[in-house]
Amino acid sequence: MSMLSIENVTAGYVEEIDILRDVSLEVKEGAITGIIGANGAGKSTVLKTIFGFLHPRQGKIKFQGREIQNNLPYQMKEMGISYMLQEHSTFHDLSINDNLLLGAWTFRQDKKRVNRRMEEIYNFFPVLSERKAEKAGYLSGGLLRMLSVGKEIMSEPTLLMIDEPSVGLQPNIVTEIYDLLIKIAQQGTTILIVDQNIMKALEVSDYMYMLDMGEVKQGGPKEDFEEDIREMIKVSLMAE
Amino acid sequence: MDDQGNQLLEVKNVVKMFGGLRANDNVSIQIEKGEIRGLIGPNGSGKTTLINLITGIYDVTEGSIYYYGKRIDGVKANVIASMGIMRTFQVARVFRDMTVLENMLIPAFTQGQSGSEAKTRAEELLDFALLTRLKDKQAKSLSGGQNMLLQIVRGFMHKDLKLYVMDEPFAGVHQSIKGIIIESIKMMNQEKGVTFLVVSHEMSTVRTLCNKITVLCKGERIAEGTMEEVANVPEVIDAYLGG
Amino acid sequence: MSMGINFIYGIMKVINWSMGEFFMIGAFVQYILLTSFLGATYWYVGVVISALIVFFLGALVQRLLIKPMFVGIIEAKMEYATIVTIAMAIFLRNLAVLIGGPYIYTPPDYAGPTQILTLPISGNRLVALIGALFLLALFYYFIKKSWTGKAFQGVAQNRSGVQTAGVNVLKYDMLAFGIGTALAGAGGALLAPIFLVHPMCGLVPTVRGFEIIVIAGLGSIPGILVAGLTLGIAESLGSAFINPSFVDIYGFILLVIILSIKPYGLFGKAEREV
Amino acid sequence: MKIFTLKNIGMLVLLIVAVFLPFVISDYWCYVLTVAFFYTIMAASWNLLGGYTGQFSLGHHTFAMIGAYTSTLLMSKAGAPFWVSIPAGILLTIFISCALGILCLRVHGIYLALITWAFAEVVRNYFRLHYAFTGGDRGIDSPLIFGTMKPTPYYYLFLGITVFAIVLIAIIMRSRIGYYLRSIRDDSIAARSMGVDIVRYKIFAFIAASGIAGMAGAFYGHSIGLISPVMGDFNEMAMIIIFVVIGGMRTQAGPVVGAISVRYTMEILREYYEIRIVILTAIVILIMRFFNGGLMELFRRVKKWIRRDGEGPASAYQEP
Repeated sequence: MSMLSIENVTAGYVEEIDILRDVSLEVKEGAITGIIGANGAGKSTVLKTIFGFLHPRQGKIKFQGREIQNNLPYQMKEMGISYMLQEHSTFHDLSINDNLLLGAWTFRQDKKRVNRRMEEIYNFFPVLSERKAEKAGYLSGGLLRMLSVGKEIMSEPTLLMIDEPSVGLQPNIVTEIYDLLIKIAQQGTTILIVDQNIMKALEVSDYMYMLDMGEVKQGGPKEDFEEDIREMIKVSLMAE
Repeated sequence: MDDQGNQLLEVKNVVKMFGGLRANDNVSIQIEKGEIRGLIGPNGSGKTTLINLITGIYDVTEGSIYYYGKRIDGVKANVIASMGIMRTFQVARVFRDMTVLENMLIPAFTQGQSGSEAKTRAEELLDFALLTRLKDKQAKSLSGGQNMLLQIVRGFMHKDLKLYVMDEPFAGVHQSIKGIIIESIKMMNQEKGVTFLVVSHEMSTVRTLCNKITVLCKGERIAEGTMEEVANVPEVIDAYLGG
Repeated sequence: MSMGINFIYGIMKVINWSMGEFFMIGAFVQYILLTSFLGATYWYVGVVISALIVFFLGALVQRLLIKPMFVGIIEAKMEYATIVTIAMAIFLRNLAVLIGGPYIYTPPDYAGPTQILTLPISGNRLVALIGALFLLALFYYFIKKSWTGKAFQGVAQNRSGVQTAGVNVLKYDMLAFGIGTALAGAGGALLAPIFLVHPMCGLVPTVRGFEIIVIAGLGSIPGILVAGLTLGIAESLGSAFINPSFVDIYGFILLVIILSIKPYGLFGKAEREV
Repeated sequence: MKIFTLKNIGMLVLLIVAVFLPFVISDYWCYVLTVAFFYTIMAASWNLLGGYTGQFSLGHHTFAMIGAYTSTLLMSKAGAPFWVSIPAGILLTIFISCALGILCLRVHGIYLALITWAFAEVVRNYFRLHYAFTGGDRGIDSPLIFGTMKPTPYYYLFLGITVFAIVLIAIIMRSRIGYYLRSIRDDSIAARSMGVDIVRYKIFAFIAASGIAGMAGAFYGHSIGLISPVMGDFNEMAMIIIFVVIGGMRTQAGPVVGAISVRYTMEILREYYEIRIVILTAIVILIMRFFNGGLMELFRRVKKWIRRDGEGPASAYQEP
């Protein structure tokens, strides 16, 4: 079952410069899909385009069968898509508690649900519950990343998109974060992950896409990638 | 710093901190006169920061930078420029409300060239870059690739250009423009002996263009050599794998 | 007043130069309400209604003139916003003269002169002080506790982060502008008996307001209280020891001193450039 | 470089017309034009600062006021002659603007506007309140430079200094400094990397523009005979911006066309004081919102349109 499909999307920020060229990819329900590629390949742009920060010039984006390429970010969120930005998506001057609360924005009227979710998130991230009242600005990089994850899964999304979960983190925290992602996936959330950490992405994903210069170079089940990934990197370094 | 020999630029144990983040961690690079040096590395490895340190946009936190054996860290950006170091930016920074020709004249004027001399040179360069047709258009009406090209040839207007630092000169530009950029780099290198430091993601281009490549990862230098050499260093592959 | 300017700046990174005119509108609406409909006893109802009316006006202005900045039609945004709001200020000021004439209207007193302990004090001033404190408290409470307030803080701190939470930022931009101007309007209504009501009555509070936010640093809400107090103290000290006629100058000198030490104000932060 | 271009001839014709104009128009209109010239200088010098350099000063009118008061006070209190008091007024303006410029340089973008604005209001209030020295709200009589109320000599005086100011600004903008100023406005970081000393040229622009304003102010005072704190009213600043925006920001002819045409319209409509300002500001808002080039852009478009229709070039107006 395909939950999200991108069909021949071309997009870019500035006129005449296409960052994505005729990109097509698919996200299967219940699976983890990874997008890898060198920097500048357009990975983050794919996510931005899906979430409506950027509208495609051509092509369609379908989510659960509905065309969404013209929606605005807040409408995406209401449809059940969450997006964890590569840069911080947290609020430095708000407490951890308030940061998470804002994650529940879409169903703020439903007090019971908000409380239930808050509790669940705190159970999920015991570290955060210990420091509830602290301002997010004082957290370390790793905790901040966890807070971002917490804020985005607060809304119980059907699809969670994550941009570079491990960038700039210490190795032991990186492992922790990926374990978390697997846990989230096991609870039934579909995940689309953009990652520079190719090995990690390979470890957790079920399907992979490799992007190069705004085009999909290769895509399919992760087994296709596993064997010759080192060779692929070398080739891409040396390629003409 | 005894025998300088052929050394043009030496970055010595440079550290740059942003708050708690170490953007550059003890980086050392030596560049010789006449080189075309490539600087590669995954996202966030500190390449742009290093450029900003060399060109005086940022101040170093620790370490030092020498140019012709003279210490230049802490020197103001405009003074560094007048010493013969030009640079380009990742996203082309052109003077949007000025015409293409006027854009070209700025570095020539700051270096005290006469108007007519500068104009002749500018026209020559624009001709080379196939931008003559657009010379009286405002820069904001150009496409992204044309602006990148303009930004690059603008730096060549410096009459005493010694070192040209380029940040992602090929990002998002069309194949044909890329060709012109490469050609201009080669020409300036051979004819005027300009030294280049080129940051780029595009391995293939870097490989054909540069004699020597430095790889940065997480703010540290992890390898240096020809593309063939660095591609065979396991750490480099690991860096790109993210390990 | 500063609260309003800073709030709008915090959310949208825009300075609204026509704040003083919204203040003036608030004062005018209050005057009309009190003299023709409500009567002096219900002045507090008047304040609320004035604030509401100014809120809608402000939101409308934002919708028509400021919003296009964010949808990307306009280049040189700061320049645009500055010119448009300045033109707006002059426009409103002269519109007021056109409608009301250059006269000074004196609204009825809100309260008679009273005494605190042995200190005689004008009732109007007392009312204004309490009213302002009340407004501040209300605003603070609203920002800190309500969902909408949290969303505003979110927008101010991380625009894209708040969008991934599902907040419609364009709508909140408009609300913010409305609320910011409404604060000015309420201020105008409250202070009407003190500054009196005339087309230029927004001027003095605006100078104060801008000085306070420059001293505090743009975008800093706690800074405003500190800066407001500092400014007040500097002015009264200056008046007491030097010469009371040049109150404004002491404030400006303070501003100059503070800016030469801390270019972004007491609580402002420098932005990273490249 | 051709000297006899259509543009230069057009300017010469305009100048000749301006020289002979007092013979055909009434004294009243002579006076009106003198005032218009004052605003032309103000608008043109502000355009140098706000338009070309991107330093959005809101205290420009204040420098004119400082120039005017300094010169007048020197004459009336210290008995200085014109040739001392007027240069002294200009010098003081330059001195103050230098200090303010250095302070403002430390801050960024919108702070500059805020500080200059606060500065303007404070100075205005000082002149209003220091009654014994400045005459307070009522203002102060300024000795007339030609000792006569007849407007014609003042007309020529202002025509002269207007031409002087405009030529000076044109020279600055055409010189290297002009290039640097524009490059700083467009992208100060890139300008720095190209070797432009941005600190020096920003302060230069601030001082030059303010000095020109101070000069205009000093002469203005001695031409109309009475100066008052109204000169420092924010309305004045807004009018300057209105002239520039309506005329066309960042064009050399824009402020001139804007100031003269708007002043002219305002005189025609002088019975409807508030309405005309309401309308003017509404126009400014519309221009900013929909049509970012002002009158000069309109001329350019009309010209283009006429050319396309094959009726020859429009001769009435020239591009800057």
